[in-house]
Amino acid sequence: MAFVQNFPFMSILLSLFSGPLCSVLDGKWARRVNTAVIAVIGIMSAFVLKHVSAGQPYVYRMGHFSAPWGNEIRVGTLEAFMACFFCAVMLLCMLGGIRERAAQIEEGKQNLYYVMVNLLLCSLLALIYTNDLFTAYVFVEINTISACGLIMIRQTGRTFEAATRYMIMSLLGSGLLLLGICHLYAVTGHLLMSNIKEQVQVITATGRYHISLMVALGLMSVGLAIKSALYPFHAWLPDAYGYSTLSSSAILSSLVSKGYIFLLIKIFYRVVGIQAVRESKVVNVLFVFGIAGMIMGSLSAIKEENLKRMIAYSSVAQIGYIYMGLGLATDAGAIASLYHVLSHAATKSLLFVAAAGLAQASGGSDRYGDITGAGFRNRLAGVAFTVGSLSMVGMPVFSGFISKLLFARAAVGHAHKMLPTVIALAVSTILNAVYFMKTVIRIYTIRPVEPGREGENPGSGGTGRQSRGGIGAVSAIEVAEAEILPKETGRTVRLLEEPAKAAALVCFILLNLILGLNSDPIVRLIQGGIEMFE
Amino acid sequence: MTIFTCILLGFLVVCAIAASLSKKLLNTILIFMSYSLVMSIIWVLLKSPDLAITEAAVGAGVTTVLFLVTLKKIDAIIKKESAQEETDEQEGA
Amino acid sequence: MHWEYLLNNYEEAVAMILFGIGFSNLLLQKNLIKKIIGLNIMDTAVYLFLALKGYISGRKAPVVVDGVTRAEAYINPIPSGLVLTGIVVSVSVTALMLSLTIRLYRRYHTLDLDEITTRLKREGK
Amino acid sequence: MSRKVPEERYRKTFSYQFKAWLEGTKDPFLGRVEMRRQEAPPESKEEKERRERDEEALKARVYDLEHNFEMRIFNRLYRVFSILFCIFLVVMLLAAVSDLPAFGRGENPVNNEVAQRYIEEGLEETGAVNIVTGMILDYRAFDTLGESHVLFIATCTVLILLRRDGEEEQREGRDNDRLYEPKDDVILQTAARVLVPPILLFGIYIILAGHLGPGGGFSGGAVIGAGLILYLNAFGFAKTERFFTARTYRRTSFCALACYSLAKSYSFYTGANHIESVIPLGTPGAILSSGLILVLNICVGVVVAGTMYTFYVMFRKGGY
Repeated sequence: MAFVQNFPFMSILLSLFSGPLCSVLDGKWARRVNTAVIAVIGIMSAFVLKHVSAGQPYVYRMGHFSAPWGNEIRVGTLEAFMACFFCAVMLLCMLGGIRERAAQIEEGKQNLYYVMVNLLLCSLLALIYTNDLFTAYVFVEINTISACGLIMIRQTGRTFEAATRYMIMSLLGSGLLLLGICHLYAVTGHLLMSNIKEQVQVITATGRYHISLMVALGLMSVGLAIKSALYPFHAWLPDAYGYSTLSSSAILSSLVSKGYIFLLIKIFYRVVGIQAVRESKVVNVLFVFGIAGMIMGSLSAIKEENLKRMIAYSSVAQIGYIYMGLGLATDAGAIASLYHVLSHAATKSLLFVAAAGLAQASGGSDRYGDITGAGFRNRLAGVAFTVGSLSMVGMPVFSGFISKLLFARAAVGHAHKMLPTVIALAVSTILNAVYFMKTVIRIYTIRPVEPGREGENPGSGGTGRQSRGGIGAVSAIEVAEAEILPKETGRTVRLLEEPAKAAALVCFILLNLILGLNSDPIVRLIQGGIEMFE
Repeated sequence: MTIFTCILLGFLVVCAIAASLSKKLLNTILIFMSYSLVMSIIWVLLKSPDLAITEAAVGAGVTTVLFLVTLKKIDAIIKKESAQEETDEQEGA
Repeated sequence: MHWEYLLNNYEEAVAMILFGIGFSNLLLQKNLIKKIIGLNIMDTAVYLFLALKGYISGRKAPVVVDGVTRAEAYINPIPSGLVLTGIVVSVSVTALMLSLTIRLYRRYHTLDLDEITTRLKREGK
Repeated sequence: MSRKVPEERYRKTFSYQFKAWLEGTKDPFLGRVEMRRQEAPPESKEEKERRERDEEALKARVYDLEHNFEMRIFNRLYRVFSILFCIFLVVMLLAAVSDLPAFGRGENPVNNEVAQRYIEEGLEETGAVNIVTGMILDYRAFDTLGESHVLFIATCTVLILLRRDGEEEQREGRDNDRLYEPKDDVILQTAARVLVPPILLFGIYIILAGHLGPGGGFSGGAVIGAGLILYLNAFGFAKTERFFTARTYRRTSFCALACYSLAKSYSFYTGANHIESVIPLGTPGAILSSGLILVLNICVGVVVAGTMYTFYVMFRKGGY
């Protein structure tokens, strides 16, 4: 066995170990450890990708016992690529939010933030690589709890409320997922994906336990869909993304839900078999809710007044795209969904970081009225936001265009779902254009002089301070805070004021361009990875 | 033994419904504690002593203690005199 | 579909009903503490289901006695192990939810999530 | 022949106190148990008025379903859909259950070669008499590694939420904790003196005998945690903080988890690369047997005991 083949196992264990390590370090060292760990894992994954794309996918057993007896992880090109990509995005998100983290997280709790990030990375890696359903469940729980920690580390009432709603929805989802796994275990007697698939084929051939199998599939898909905020279950999402600290919003929107989606794709291909999935009704449910999410998410985004919340609602729409692709239940649909996972991860985190930059140039407020002309005050953020918007709308050259093209191509020739898909794509593109272009125009408009506005407070930005009185006390303090806040509604942010954020933005833009201009090899890689799933 | 299992299972369902319908939170938590205890007896009947020990220590023990501390924390703060009815409904204890 | 087969599996049916009760509590109760109780009921119902799948009537607990290692002597050990893992997960989640409840109550003096949301909307203005 | 005892000495004897207590003339514990006044901290008049006004206004907004048409419709729809969804879910699950293999049979699909091998070769391959322990700590150790980190991360989130960092906040936490809380309760202290040592011993026994019989790190750790909580309740924070503080917890849990991760990395690495592990399995049934399982059980026990205790302390006071 080549030494490179140990790297996936090492990256999981390294990130797992760095969690407790960060809890005994202080904030500064925890940050260094965290950056180093993400970078090292990214490099290791790149080596694994190189190794696997030259040869065959392989199975790595965790312990002394092989196939049905012990745990296993499985490494193919798609897994290695996803791991590498997630590490890159996570590193950039962490780089982009250094200033916000320092301001919004209490001094003594800085190191706990890095504990959360490390364990989140570990759970994502484990979800990507695992070949065992129960392991997947355990790491789904780690993912949920650490994401909750990321939301509420900025301690304001809104984030607590958002975190509570998030936890309730996620726990409903994990309950359904676990029950689905139990049903599957009851009829197949295995927990390892490859063994379950063999058993499922035997069972389908005999025709027994058909209902249980379908119920298990339904429970697992609905559970994972709830956890990744598919449309009717998205109530927690805008608050959670809109009010948490910058790195958290970027990581949550670009990575957390993607881990669940990747697991769902693995379940479709490696556990139940895409053939059985196609024959079941479950995919139709996902398809319908995906389309509903695309439309409704965009409509809510148009109504939204707050920039970060608007981007969050746009996430609801994008998750809808991904589930629509999965709902097609064809290889082309899955490829389009996976590509959209990549493009959405790159674009949405770019938008969040850029929005923070714009808010920084507008006195810390990200309300619509205050960001007028912010593109002139913080030029790099303005350009980055424009790039992200164009990519989301689906302009050629950028990554969003390719994913929309892939979705349309996947829909063509599909018996019943072609027309709804194409119509939904068209409508949703127009809606996307409405709210993103509205914002882009707004940030490049020179602010008209409004004498009436001078006296108003520029929104309740700044650090949300915790207060312990009754409600009266709360509102009193917030009023006081608004008075203390400087009246400045805009200042020019120089390019190198925050080198880390500028570097992150430039890298994100490059990532977007790479995905947009150089899509063929990536699509081929995804296709190869999906074929390896079989 | 089958009859005993049936009785216990019935008790579980009754406990679950009672816990969700009871007006006072303290009652809910005590009912939930007995639910956990019955569950640990069922696990003995199902020949899983490991689970029985764990459930008795965790479900009936530590979890209930945590629930009770939480109740104390959310009641220790100022009681509302004006809206006593709602308070009674919400807080119990 | 043969509903009469439900009688063979009435234990599992009870577990599923418990799951339904817990699920609806988690979804419908206004009070956060009761939601958490619902969550616990739901989790234990799943564990009950899993443990029932491992039981084989007339066999002993999976602890080797007198060196007998025939598979026919003991029940299936796998579900027990999985449930053990699951219980740990559910106690951690419960503690997390309870501490969230305490923080919310400390700030908003209520356990009703809808009320908190309305209040937040008003504060935001 | 009875000897006459002076009045004062007689009053101090146990029998006199017991008699007095029985007759209800005197409470022997009165004045020895310290208790805070059971009332909420004072609130100035305007504050109270403002709070009440705010709450009334809010209630009117939230619960005024007459005028809040949108909200009423939404609430109703939400309830109806939720109930329908739950009913649908239960019916579907019951259908699935009626389709499942019958309960308690030996030939069901779950009782396949995997379970057979765990039972038949488990003793030889892992050295653990308790097959379940052998399974979760050796065959399927990756799950269990994840599981102990779930506990760890849950503690971290609880710390984020409830730890009070500043001096002022800590004092507030202490004051808040003393409300309604008796100090030096003699009954509780006496009971704790009798109960705590056997509880702790029992917990240690469960951990150490995890591979020989029912039990293991998790249940034993929970029992020890419960014992510590009882001790804390009886004797107060001053006593426990002498041997258990946040620092102790951080260090012990880090050491235990690191030890766990390292041990498992070693066995994963050797297993995957087909290297023979050098750890002897020992004689099944002896206390020092079954390779790493004993060590792992101790690690898990330490983590779980600390975690349970930390949960409790954080809930009560927010720092130690």
